Parts: sequence; C-alpha cells; structure tokens
Amino acid sequence: MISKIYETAEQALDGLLRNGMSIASGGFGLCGIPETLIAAIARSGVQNLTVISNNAGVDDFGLGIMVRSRQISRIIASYVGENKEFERQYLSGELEVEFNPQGTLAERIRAGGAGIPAFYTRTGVGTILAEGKEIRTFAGFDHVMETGLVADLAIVKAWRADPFGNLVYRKSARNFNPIVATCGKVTIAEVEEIVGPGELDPSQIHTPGIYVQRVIHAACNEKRIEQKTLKKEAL
Amino acid sequence: MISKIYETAEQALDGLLRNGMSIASGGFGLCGIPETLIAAIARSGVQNLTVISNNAGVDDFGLGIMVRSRQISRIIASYVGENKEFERQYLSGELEVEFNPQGTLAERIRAGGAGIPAFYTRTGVGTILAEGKEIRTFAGFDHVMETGLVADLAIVKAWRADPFGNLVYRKSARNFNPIVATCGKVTIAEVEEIVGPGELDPSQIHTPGIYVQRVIHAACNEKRIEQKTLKKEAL
Amino acid sequence: MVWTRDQMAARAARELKPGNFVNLGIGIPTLVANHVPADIDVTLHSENGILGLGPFPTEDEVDADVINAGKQTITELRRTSYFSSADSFAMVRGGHINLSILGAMEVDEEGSLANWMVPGQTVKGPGGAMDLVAGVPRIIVLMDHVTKTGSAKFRRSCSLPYTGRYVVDMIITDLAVFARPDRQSRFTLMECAPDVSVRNVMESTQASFDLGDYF
Amino acid sequence: MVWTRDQMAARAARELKPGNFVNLGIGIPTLVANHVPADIDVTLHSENGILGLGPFPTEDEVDADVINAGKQTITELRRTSYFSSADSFAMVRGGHINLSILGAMEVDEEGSLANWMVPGQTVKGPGGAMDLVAGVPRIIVLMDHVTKTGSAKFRRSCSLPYTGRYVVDMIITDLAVFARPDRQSRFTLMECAPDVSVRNVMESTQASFDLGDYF
Repeated sequence: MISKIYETAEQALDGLLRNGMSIASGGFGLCGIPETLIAAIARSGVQNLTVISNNAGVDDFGLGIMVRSRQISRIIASYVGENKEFERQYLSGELEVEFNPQGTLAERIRAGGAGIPAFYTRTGVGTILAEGKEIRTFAGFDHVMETGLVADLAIVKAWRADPFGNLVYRKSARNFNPIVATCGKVTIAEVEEIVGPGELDPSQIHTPGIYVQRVIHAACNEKRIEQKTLKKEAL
Repeated sequence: MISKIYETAEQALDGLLRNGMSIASGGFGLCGIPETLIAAIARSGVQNLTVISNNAGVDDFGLGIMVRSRQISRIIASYVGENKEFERQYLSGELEVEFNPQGTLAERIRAGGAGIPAFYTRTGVGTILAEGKEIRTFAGFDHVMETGLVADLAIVKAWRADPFGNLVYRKSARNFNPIVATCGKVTIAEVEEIVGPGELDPSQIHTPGIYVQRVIHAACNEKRIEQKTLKKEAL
Repeated sequence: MVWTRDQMAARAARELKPGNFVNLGIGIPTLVANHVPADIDVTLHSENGILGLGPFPTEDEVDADVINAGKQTITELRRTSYFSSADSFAMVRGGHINLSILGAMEVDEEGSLANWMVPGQTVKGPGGAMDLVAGVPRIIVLMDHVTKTGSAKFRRSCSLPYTGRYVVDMIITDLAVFARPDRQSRFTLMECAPDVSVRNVMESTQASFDLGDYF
Repeated sequence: MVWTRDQMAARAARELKPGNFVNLGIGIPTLVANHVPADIDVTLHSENGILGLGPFPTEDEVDADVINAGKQTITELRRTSYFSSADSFAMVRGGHINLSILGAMEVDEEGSLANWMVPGQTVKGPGGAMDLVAGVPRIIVLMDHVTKTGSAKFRRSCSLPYTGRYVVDMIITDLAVFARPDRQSRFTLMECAPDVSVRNVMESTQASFDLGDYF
C-alpha cells in the first residue's frame, strides 16, 4: 500500500510550485479553505499565479495573504468583496479578475475535472459576463457556452482522509472542495483528521482517492468566521 | 412537516402515468433497480413509453417485464444484452433503441437534471453513435455535442429515506440512481428502510429531498444477482 | 404610510407555498424567514451547499463550518443536507428551487433586473445572483421603491448592468406590489401600502404598468 | 508455442505501475487482476461506480449490491469507495483512470478499435467501452491474434464499426506484443511468444507494423 500522507505542507508542495502556474482552491468565503497550504504557498514566494477560487479571502486571511504579497496576477472568481488590498490592485490594473456567475464557476470546475471542454447554460445570458461568448438557442431560450477549467495544482480542505486519499468533508465546509479536487493535475488535501485504512465507510466518501495525490494534516485550523450571527434571544 | 411517504406503489404512482410519457429508471443491470415501482407500472398497463435506463432488465425481471408486456416503444440505453424478448422486438422494429455510450448517458441524465441543455465530449467521436451530431474541436481534439435528458417520471431505488425524501444508497446499488433522481419532473424513490426525521447524517445524504416528491417502502426486494461469481477456493 | 422592511418581508412570505424550496437573498429577503406562516412548510436553500437552513445559533451552537451564502453562522434542522457547490447550482440551474426572493438596484418593465454592479464603483462580482435569476422559475424582488436620492428603481429600462433579462415575476417595494402572470406579460399594480395612492406609486415609478381590477 | 490467456494477462500485468488506477474489461482482461505483482499497488475501477474492487466473495460474503461492471459479485477492500455512474465516468472522461485493459474484435494500424457490434448480429450496445477508449490516456488491448475462422484481428483498417479512433497504445495477443510511444506513431512489434517467429506474426497480421530493434 502506498500512503499519500506527507508530514508538512512544504513537503507536500515540494516540486509542484513554479511561477506562472494555475492553482485552484476550495472554500466559500473563509469556510472550508485550505489554510495551511495557502500559507505555505504564500511563504514559498511563487509568483505570477492564476488562481481559481470562488472568493479571494480577506485582507489578512485566506487567499488575501497571497493577494497582499502580490503573488497572484489573475483570479477567476465569483465574488471578491471584503478585501481592500484586492480592490486596490484590481483598480490599479495589477490584478486581472475574470468574474463568473457562481454556479457557472462551479460547473466549469466540475466540467474541467470530468473531461467536458464546454457546456451551455442560461446563466448570464444578456449580461456583460456573456459578452464575447457564443450564444445558442435550445428549447427556445438563449444559452451561453462556458468552458471547463483545469489547474496545475488544486488545494482543498477536508475533514477526514485515509492513507488512500479518500476524503470526507464537514457540513457546509464542503462547498467548492469536492469539485476543485477533481480539476487539478495534482491535488493536495489538508485535513483535520487522518484515519486508518478502512475507517471511512466506502458509501460515505465524498472525494475518492483517485483525485488526491498528497494529504497533510492541517497545521492551521483557525476557521475564521466572517459574520458571527447569533439568535436574537442570545444577544 | 409534509411527509413524502406513500403507502403503496399504486398510491405513489397515482395521477402520474399516461400513455406516451417518458420514464427514467435507476439501476445497473439488475443492481439497484426500483423493482416495486417497475412491477406496479407494468401492472398499470400504461403504453407507448419512452424509457431512459442504462439496461433493459432480463426477460422476466426488471424492465424486462415491461418489455414483455410491450409497454415500451422506445428506450435510451447503453447496454441491452441478456434479454431475448427485447432482442426480438428490437429486430422486428417494434421497439426503437437509442444507444448511448454509458458515460455519455450518465452525463446526459445529470445535465438534464442540472439545467444544462448540451455539452461536449470526446466519447463516441468517429463512431456511428456520433453520426448526425455536431462535431467541434476543443484543444485540438474533436468532440461531439450531446444533449441533456429529462423525463416525465423518474423512479429510483435507495437504501434509506427520511420523510423529507432525503436518500442514501447502498454500495454499488447507487450507480445511475442519484442522477436519475434529478432528471424527473416527478421522482419516486422506493427504499429498503424508512427512518425518522433527523436520523440521516446531513453530510451523508446522497440525494437531497428536493429531488424526491414521493417515497415508498420497497415491497419487492429480490435483488436478483446476474453473475454470482465466487472465490475459487469456495467453489 | 409606507411598508417597513418587516412588512415587506411579511408580504413576500405570503407567496410561499407548502413544500416550496426557497432561496433568500442577502438583506431584506433574509427577513422573510421570520415571517413564514406556521402552517407553511418550506425548506430554505443556500447556494454554498445547504438545504434546510435553520435559525441563527446560540453562542454555544456556533460552528464555523455551518454558514449560509451570506457567510452568517446558522444551524442545522432535522431535514438539513449538505452538498457541493456544483450540486447546489445544479438544483438552481435545473429549476428545482421553486422560488427566489432577492434584492435589486433596478428592475425594468420587462422584468430584467440589475443588482450586482455599479460602473465606476468597486465591482465585487455577481456571486450566485445570475444563476438564481436564470434558473429559478419564480423570482420575487424585494426593494425600496426609490433610491436614497429619490430616483425610481422600477424603470422603463435598467441603467445598470443586468443580472438577468426578463426574469422577475413580482416586485414588492415599500409602496406597492406589482406582479405578472408570466414573463411575456406587463406588470400590474396589485396592492399599495396603506394611505399610498395609485398616483403616489405612479409618481415614484418610471416603468409603465397596468392597473389591476382592484384600482 | 502461443501464449495462454493467463500468460497474456500476466504480460499485461507487467504494464501496471505503482499507484495506477486501472479499468479491466470483461473476458481475458479480468484475468489481469490475478497477476498483479505483490509490490505493485494498483486500484481497480469499475464503471458502475466503484474504486477498489476486491476479489470474488465466498458464499457468505455475497452481496447483491456489490457487483462489478460485468455484473459479477465482488468484495470490498479497505480502500473501496462507491459513487454514481456520472461520477464514475467523470473519472474516465477526465483522464483520471491511468490505464484501461480491454478486449477487441479488431484493431487497425492507426490504433482504432472495434469491439461493440457486428452488423447483422444482435447489437447489445456499447456499454462503457467508448467512454473508456476516449477518456483513458493508456489503452491496452488483449485479444487473440486471429479470429476463430483464422482471419487477422490486427488489420490495415477495421471492418467492424469503431468503438474509438486512434486510441490503442499496446496490443497483447497470444502471438505477440505491439506497442507505440504515442498515438501518432506506428506500432512496433516488441515481443513474440516462445517459438513464434516474426514471419509467423506477419503471416497472421494484416496491419503493417515496424520491427523493433530486438528483431
């Protein structure tokens, strides 16, 4: 049996980083982001990255760290609020942003992983996000053609992994992670818990190990909350 | 709380069957097929059906029952061996068959459920199954355009359901069931076990209840095995 | 007397039908959850991958892995299921969510809406709004009738970049309710807030609309 | 002396690399599983939605819900995962399965193959074969060198309807092994069975091929 477990983020990233590469990251807002791997990639100093991620983190956390260190030259995302330095680089033209409707972004990532180069959707038709894209009518409605996305490296956060790289996500921290795991030429998962072979129920694995080449135990597990909202009675 | 549980297959099918309709069925071979619902639809005598299913059952079991009773006029499938009456009707022109590569069929069903009218795949390019379909080049390779599939009614077999229609499948009986559940205007699930509200782990639900309108306890649960193959030592 | 935000949300809640799966946008639409009648069983969807959103948590219940699309902490219900973003938007795009209630900057008389960017201001991105308006069969907009500077938000045509074209079925503002039976029809004024006259509504509206039998 | 089916399977098993995810077709390819070297850790894929196929069960272990794509009863391993048919073929189409070993009726010198229908005979359908040959980056064909009636199966061009075009990387028959470095190249004869001469192979082959340095 070959174990996919690596000791540290640096070891798991060894040999995989190069300037100009594309990196897809799981997570929604700050929920379910691969905190440890993002921090390690930021420390590596790799430059000129194209990042595929629903969001761009906040100023001092998540992908925001790599924005601040100016390692990202282009981002394919759906929503990038909550990040002042991002905004500054975007407005000054230092950072190129390709906006996608969130569901189109999710489907593009899934398509990339599933070997589908393009598909049609009604989402975005008649908006500036469909400009320059092919429009085609199916069943009387205009649809826009969107293309699959793949990345040189995919990084995801899961709850549990076994040595085969089988992953289980926790609650709504699943979000983009399962599809991002499929779109990488190499995929690294950081997890809260590593379990032994056979400890995951085969019917309950969210990401089969075929998609995961390397696994680390998450060293950072801050799980910062963006909007802590409490029951009125509890305030 | 609205419970989606119906007492019998007949009650669950009430008002849904009409001649000429399309029905999508889950299952692979005889594994994970909705035995109870197939038998009830056969008994109903509904005619001239278009069936979407990976296979067509065997002569006396699964969809083979509806083939024998000549209720199916057209089937969209990937593999229809193991069925002599099917073969006879097919060769005599009584039964129209649209063959799909298995993965293309699976993706067409998923696409139909996911609001994607068409997608491109390399599968089938250069074969007679791509004849008459649009061919388009992406990244230097020819791809064929395939369309999404939806059905008037979808029937699936699951292991467990709760009253909200959340489903969990058992082992390789999952196969086409989760995608078939998404492609029906109405979807009925038959299950081996009905559990109470909150008894399914929210992170471990394979088909969220949004896709399932009606649920019955499976009355037939024969689970016939096509190729019982044993360890050599055990023969 | 114009409707308060809670009254607008309560009016929108009357559009919910038993068994509906509903996506609520950020802002006033979020308030709709507080006004669901006890006898109407609805399931709330959040585009980050949840069906069955529960109420906000107590301090003890807070879980960083249980958030809604507005990144707010929420709780689970007995019906809750989690799934990936691709599966979440398959539900949206595939027309499985029955109703979406969302905010807007502008809606035009053809039911096109704008709610994601103002040229010259920082663009944050569309998030899931374009997917929702394109995929959900029934779209209700909850918005103030006029902007803070007093200009009409229900307009002849949108001045801001579209989120989606010909997609709005009903508009609920602090002054009035407009609806149409299908997306080819014109909007009809259905209700006005107490002591708000048809004339008041017309003066604050740039779009043309029909008057219902009621008026 | 020609190779037996088990010897062909053993030869194919030598192509497996540690960590490979492999799909084995029905028939001779199934035998490859019996010949995987102990130090080569491979994971078998079945297109009905399984990674990590275990051996056939004992009578007590038989489970109707644990079958492979050939509808044979099998068992689970500690690494096993189950998933839907859509997810299974996402792996195939997306190029995540490293190697597929399958049978064929005919292969032509461009590496196109036919293995799903014979005109005039009953058509059972392609199953997953077209998906596998189109999606898996390395395709090995295991087949008899000639048909039961003695005609060549490795041909100038296929006479039967194609399963896929330009997709085969290696052919292992009872007489010989042919391979090519990429899908634009011609096939080269790499090995012959014991006491089978190059002339024997040429006489039983309709396709043109190169002779390796070995010959």
